[in-house]
Amino acid sequence: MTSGPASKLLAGPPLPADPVLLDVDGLDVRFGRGRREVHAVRGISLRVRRGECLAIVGESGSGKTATARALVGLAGPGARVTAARLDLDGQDLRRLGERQWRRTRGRRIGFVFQDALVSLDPLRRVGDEVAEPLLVHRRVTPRAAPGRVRELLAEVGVPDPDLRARQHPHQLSGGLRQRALIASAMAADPDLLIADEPTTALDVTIQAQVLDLLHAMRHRGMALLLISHDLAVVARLADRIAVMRDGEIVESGPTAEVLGAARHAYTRSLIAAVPARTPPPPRPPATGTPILTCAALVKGYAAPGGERIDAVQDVGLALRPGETLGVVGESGAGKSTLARLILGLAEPDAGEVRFAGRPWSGLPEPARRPRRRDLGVIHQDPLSSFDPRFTVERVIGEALGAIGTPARRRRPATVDLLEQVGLGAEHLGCRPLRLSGGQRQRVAIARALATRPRVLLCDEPVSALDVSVQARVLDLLTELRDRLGLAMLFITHDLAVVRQVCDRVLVMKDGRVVESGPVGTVFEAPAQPYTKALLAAIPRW
Amino acid sequence: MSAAARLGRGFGWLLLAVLLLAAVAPGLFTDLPATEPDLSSALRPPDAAHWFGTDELGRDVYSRVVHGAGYSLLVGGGAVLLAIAGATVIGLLAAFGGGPVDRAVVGGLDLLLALPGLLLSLLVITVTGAGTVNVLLAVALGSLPGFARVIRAQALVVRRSEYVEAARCLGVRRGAILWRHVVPNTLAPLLVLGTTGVGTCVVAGAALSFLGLGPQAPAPEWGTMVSDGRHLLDQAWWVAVFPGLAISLTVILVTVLGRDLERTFGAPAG
Amino acid sequence: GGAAAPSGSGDGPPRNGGSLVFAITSGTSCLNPQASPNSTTTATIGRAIVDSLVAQDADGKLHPWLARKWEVVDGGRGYLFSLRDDVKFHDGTPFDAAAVKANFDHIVRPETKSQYAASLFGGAYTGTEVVDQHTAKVTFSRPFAPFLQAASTANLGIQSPKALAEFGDKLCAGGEYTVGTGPFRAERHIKNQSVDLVRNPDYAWGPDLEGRRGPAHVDRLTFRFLPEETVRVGALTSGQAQVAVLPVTSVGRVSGNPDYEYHQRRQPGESDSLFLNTSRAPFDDEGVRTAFIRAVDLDPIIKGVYFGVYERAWSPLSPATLGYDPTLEGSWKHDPAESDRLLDAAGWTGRDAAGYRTKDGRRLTVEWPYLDQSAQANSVGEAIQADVKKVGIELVRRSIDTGTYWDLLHNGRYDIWQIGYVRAEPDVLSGFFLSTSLPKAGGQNAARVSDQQVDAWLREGAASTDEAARVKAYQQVQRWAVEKSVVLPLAVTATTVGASRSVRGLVFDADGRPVLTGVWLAR
Amino acid sequence: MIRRILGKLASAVAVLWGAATVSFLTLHLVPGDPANVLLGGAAATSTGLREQVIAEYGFDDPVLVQYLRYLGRLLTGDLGESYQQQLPVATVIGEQLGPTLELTASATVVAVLVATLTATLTAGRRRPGVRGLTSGLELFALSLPAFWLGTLLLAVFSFRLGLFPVAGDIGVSALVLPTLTLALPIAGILAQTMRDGMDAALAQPFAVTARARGLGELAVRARHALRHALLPAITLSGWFVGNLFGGAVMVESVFARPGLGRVTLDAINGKDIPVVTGVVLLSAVAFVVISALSDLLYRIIDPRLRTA
Ligand SMILES: Nc1ncnc2c1ncn2[C@@H]1O[C@H](COP(=O)(O)OP(=O)(O)OP(=O)(O)O)[C@@H](O)[C@H]1O
Ligand SMILES: Nc1ncnc2c1ncn2[C@@H]1O[C@H](COP(=O)(O)OP(=O)(O)OP(=O)(O)O)[C@@H](O)[C@H]1O
Ligand SMILES: [Mg+2]
Ligand SMILES: [Mg+2]
Repeated sequence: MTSGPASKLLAGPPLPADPVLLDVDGLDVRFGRGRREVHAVRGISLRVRRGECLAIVGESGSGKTATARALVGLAGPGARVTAARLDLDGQDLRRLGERQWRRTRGRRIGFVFQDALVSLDPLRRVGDEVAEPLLVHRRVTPRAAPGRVRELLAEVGVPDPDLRARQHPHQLSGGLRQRALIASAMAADPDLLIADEPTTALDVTIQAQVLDLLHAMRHRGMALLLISHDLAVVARLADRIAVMRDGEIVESGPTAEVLGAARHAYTRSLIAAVPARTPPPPRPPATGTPILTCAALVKGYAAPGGERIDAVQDVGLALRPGETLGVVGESGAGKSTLARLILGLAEPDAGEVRFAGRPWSGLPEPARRPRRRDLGVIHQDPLSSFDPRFTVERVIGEALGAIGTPARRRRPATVDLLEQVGLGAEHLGCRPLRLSGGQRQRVAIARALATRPRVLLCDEPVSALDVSVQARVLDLLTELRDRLGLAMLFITHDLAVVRQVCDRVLVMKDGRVVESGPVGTVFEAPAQPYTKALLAAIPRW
Repeated sequence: MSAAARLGRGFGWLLLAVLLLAAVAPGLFTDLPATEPDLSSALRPPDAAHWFGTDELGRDVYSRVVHGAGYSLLVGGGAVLLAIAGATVIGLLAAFGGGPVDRAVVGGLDLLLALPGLLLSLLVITVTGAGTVNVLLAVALGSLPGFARVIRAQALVVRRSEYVEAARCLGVRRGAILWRHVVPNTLAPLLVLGTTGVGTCVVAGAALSFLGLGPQAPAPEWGTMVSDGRHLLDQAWWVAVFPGLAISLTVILVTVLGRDLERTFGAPAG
Repeated sequence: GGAAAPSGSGDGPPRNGGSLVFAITSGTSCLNPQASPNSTTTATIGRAIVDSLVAQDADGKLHPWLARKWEVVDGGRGYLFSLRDDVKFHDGTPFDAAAVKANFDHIVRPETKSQYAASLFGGAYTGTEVVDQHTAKVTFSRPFAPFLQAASTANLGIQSPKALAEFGDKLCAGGEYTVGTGPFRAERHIKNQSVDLVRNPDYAWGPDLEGRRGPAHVDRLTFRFLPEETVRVGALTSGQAQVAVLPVTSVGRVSGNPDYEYHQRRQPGESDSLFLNTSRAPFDDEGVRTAFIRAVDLDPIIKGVYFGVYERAWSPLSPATLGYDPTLEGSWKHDPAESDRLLDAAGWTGRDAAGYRTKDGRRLTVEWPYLDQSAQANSVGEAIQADVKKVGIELVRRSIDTGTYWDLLHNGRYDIWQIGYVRAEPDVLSGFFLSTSLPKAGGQNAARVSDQQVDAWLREGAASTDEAARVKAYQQVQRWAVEKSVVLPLAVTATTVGASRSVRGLVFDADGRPVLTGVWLAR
Repeated sequence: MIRRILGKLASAVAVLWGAATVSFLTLHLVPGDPANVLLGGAAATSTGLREQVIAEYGFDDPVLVQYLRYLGRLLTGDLGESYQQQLPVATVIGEQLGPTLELTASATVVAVLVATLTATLTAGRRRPGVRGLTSGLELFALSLPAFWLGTLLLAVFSFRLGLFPVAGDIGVSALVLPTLTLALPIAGILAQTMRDGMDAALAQPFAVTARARGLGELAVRARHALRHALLPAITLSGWFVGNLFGGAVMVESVFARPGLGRVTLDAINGKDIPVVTGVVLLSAVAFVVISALSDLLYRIIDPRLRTA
């Protein structure tokens, strides 16, 4: 395993001589009591030196956030935290009273929470939020606060800090919000910065910027505890990596060592899940008449201000049997709107969708209904695409019913479908809420296949999933495609995913197609600066 | 939930069951008549024979409170059921009738919401006259617009939900979608809304009775009993206090248990 | 009851000054005595502001007031009043014969929409003649003896003709729009809250009766409307009011308390009674009516519900009225066995599942609609309902609204109607029993009796100027009404007033209503 | 912006027009002859009076004509004349508006204060004692019908202890008990709503973030959570107005206070339809105004709702 050039550039110099700043031993976090007890963190040990960056990685629910919150004494109501040792710079955090904790938080440990988009009080100005630690810890006088806030915002690379400080969080993009949060966490100059999933909510391009920013922070001598479920993300930053699973640290060590020679099987599965490291060999281009064509589609929405947003502008595409077409673009590019137009859930303002050689858009719903069985769809968020009261059996049974399968034949057909996606009859009686994310997505796929469609439209089918689960679902999809000869339209914001499954790709920005072509061509020789930026932002090592 | 809370909850349900039982079969709790005057024993304070004392006509207040449960729960429960039934039809009509129908219904609801519930109820009584059934109708109309709005909003949410879209994409027919997905998912939150609504409606009904618009005498309706008994508060506090407590107890019970239901069944998609 | 000596007199000379708050039941919708219904509130407030031609003392005797003297002329068809010449209205207008004419003409004019005062003319008013500046002659189409008593009421009190003309339709608002010659001048009326009066220092023409001569002693008199009984009593006991109309529930507390003085006066007129509708089944059958009445055990009901404050009534006419027939007292007994016998005899022999009597498959049901009532009136109703149920009569009580009230009353769609009527004049009986006094014609003949003999008695009573003859005529009517079971007299209502010890000189008029001219406040 | 305001105005006018129509319909559904209502017992004392009244009020015209005439009068601001008092409805209502406004305003202030205090002090606290006690009290408060609470307060504080005057609208002390009667049940619900809102806000990442900055608990509540708790409370404004009105009817009746509640009851009991209509219209206006205000307040508190 080789380290990519980016990680060489970014990884800080190891400073073994630095004293230990954070020393944790036997940290245990439990929630609830009795039968409902959740043992979230099980006796883990951590050590962070001054100026060092330690990354904790692990899948969702492995206890990363619980660990981080325990470190600032905010594990939450109902949490019971114990530790054999919990020292910050020689001071025993376990013994702190509420007042001393207050002096520690913000001042000695800065904290950037998961959920950057909602971690700023939406009702207060950004400047006030950033200034809060300054004022609480009396770092500056109230008069001097605005000036300091501006400096801080400028430091984290917020353009036009004066304006931004006066705005409210909702007026800032996700990246700016995350920067403001980091500025706020750093405001009182803490020794340790804990960043819990600082990039999950962000577009790839912005994600790269934030990681760069955190890297720059480290050069000010601040220690960094970085938490993520994405190995590729932390690979660029961390000196050392600790891999968590089910509340325990299964493996830890210097970054290169863990990535290069993972000892634990779980670590290896995480590494394997990182997509696009080895693009599959290109498949022969599909021929034949397109089954789905869109011509010069336009769709606008009335925005609150009274103006119109052109969500989709002049988009054309053609999809042939057996082909997979990727549609990429950052949030708001118009991908979902395009999907809705194709599905006939919205009517285009101009342009036309043709399906199986016949008109599709502009028809009355009853005319489309009998043909819908040929167009399957997998939604971004499988859970909300299931009636919360339906069992798996009813969910799939409804689809079977829609193509006229008689009631008595539905159950065997359902089991059949479940088996195709790697589930079994034991899942029939489950309600979707009780299934894991991967299982839900499989049920969604099974439902889409129930009508034996010729075209499968996938709107962000994996973005809600964990990396490891994501990889399994993608494998399943490509396998099905190859087996059933489906044409797939694959919508995502994740270029790495596209690289793995698509034949051709369409890059969208602000409702327009900016670039399109075979995957290989677009990835190796992007013509547009926007595509280049997207590609550069793909985390890899 | 702690053991104490579980115990309290069990006790609450038990009390409600007792109350319901009293409403349908008051005879199980008392064999004293509720309406038969016995002037020789007027205004007796509470004692072993008359647990809640007697009123100015010598009627046993305990027996009257027990017999009154039926009226209050009939008005409270009946009004809620009626309001929810009406609100469901109206709410679904608005959510599925499309633009003009929706606008008309929403406009109508806005209008009704603009009139305080009591005023609406009073208007109904103005037209229909006093009486148990009319109070029920009045209270139901008073709470209908609120319910209808919730139902319409919920129906809209459900209608726009991804699972309804998913069903459409599968080619499921409109009627089937409405019946299979929309109606059940719209009505689910009503369980909670309904229970807490019973409390409000009991109070509203009692208020109308207090204003002299309730069931006809000598029906032992709690609001009327408080209303009549309050003049005697000096001499015979028990005549008004016990029915007053009965109202409070009922309202507290249904409210608490409604919230309990909310915790148990509310927001299943959460 | 009856007329007692004015309380609190005799301890030193009256002191002038101070203000008095009188907590009274309710503000009626119309405060103009000439237009409002027969109401204690209007009469009490009106009495303080307007004077009448004659004054009736607590014994029912008539005395000069704004009229120095009077003469019955034209065989009872005319009344010649010689008026005082020294009287001025509060607005400065002098009082004269033209004012009398203006008032009486105003009252009977349809636009005035008079709900009570106009009826005091018995429908026989033909006009008022200004004989000279200080002599007025009021004429009637028939001999009309009740007029003099009517002329003593505040409802026929004389208001400033200038105000009548000027304020027109505002008169109902009361307050400064009511301009009289009385001991107090109205200052303002805050609807649902209070009426403020101030002393009329020029008042020198009060009737020569104890506590009514004037001028008034207190500077300011405020009537507070407190319909809520407990609140009204609370106002008295907490010192926010010096005088309060007491609910029967509180009489015991106040009368036994040395800090207060309790006054009680039986109200004259028509006792609180139930009239049985003789014009439709089942009460068209005298036997059923009698059975109904005998089934009611009234003594404990009245005593219990009214806490012994109101007496049980035996006659439709109150004992406080001239012509009351005391022989009716104890004339019948509670006798359910007799009721059963009478009902069997009337053919109501079946019984249905609920235990009520039936005839030809129809249940013996009587309807008693009522307008919103006091808690006590309700209790009486419920007790009667329970009593008659014992003999198998279903009594349905139904609370109704004003619109329905008049509809039912006018069209006779009821079996029982409850009325009480305060007026110190036996001719009230004409309103109740004259065949022409049907509700639709503006009368109170709710029993809907039509009997030539009764009509004759009543006409005689109204026409005769001989008191003994009148008494005899009216007693015959009372006896007839009780014997024929057209009425079930319930209670003799009373004015019940509590006053703080410092209030002196409170007297009551013939109607049992408080007169506040002579009231003063001791230190 | 202008379009928004125009839209609001249009819907306000629609609500008022609807309210007017509802009242007019009520007038025509009411059983009994309006002339009887108007004349009381004097309906037939003198022939001609009835006919005169019918002609005067146009009761004999076709319903549509009456409706249009009624709307026409409304447009000129004429609410008609009270049947009972024969005064302009505007006067009747105007005279009584003051005491009701005074009562509802003070009750609003008290309810909001009490609710804010209890919500701020008890939100997020796990200690069962304090929280159980306050939510128990809240429950009790909201379970008390206004007439019953008022009667009890009167009996205890006025009759027994003599701390407050029993009645009237004179002075501040006379306002205490009615205000409490009206405010407490409202405060009960408001406190619960606010506490739920506050609980929700305190569980939000931004609240945890604020704590992680070293903010004390009270500061987190006051600076961050309180505003969030206000939002659901404002949503209750429509309910609030309705409750204030309904409560005022009861309170004014129990405490024998003058005010619109009494006027309404009298008018409804006496079938004084013009006054009822006036009250209906007034409450519709109040609702429209209050919802406009709460809309505004919403925007002030929540910047996300302001157009960029
Ligand atoms: N307040 C709580 N009460 C009960 N269980 C909790 C609570 N908070 C977390 N948990 C449980 O503790 C476990 C660890 O949660 P944690 O949030 O630390 O996971 P994570 O690794 O941060 O996951 P993610 O990547 O999704 O953020 C999970 O099983 C979670 O369900
Ligand atoms: N129903 C709607 N009403 C108004 N605007 C809409 C609507 N749906 C989408 N938009 C707007 O259209 C634009 C494109 O939205 P769309 O959902 O298609 O983006 P996307 O590429 O799917 O983004 P994401 O990756 O976040 O899902 C956005 O600016 C969005 O705000
Ligand atoms: Mg986490
Ligand atoms: Mg999308």
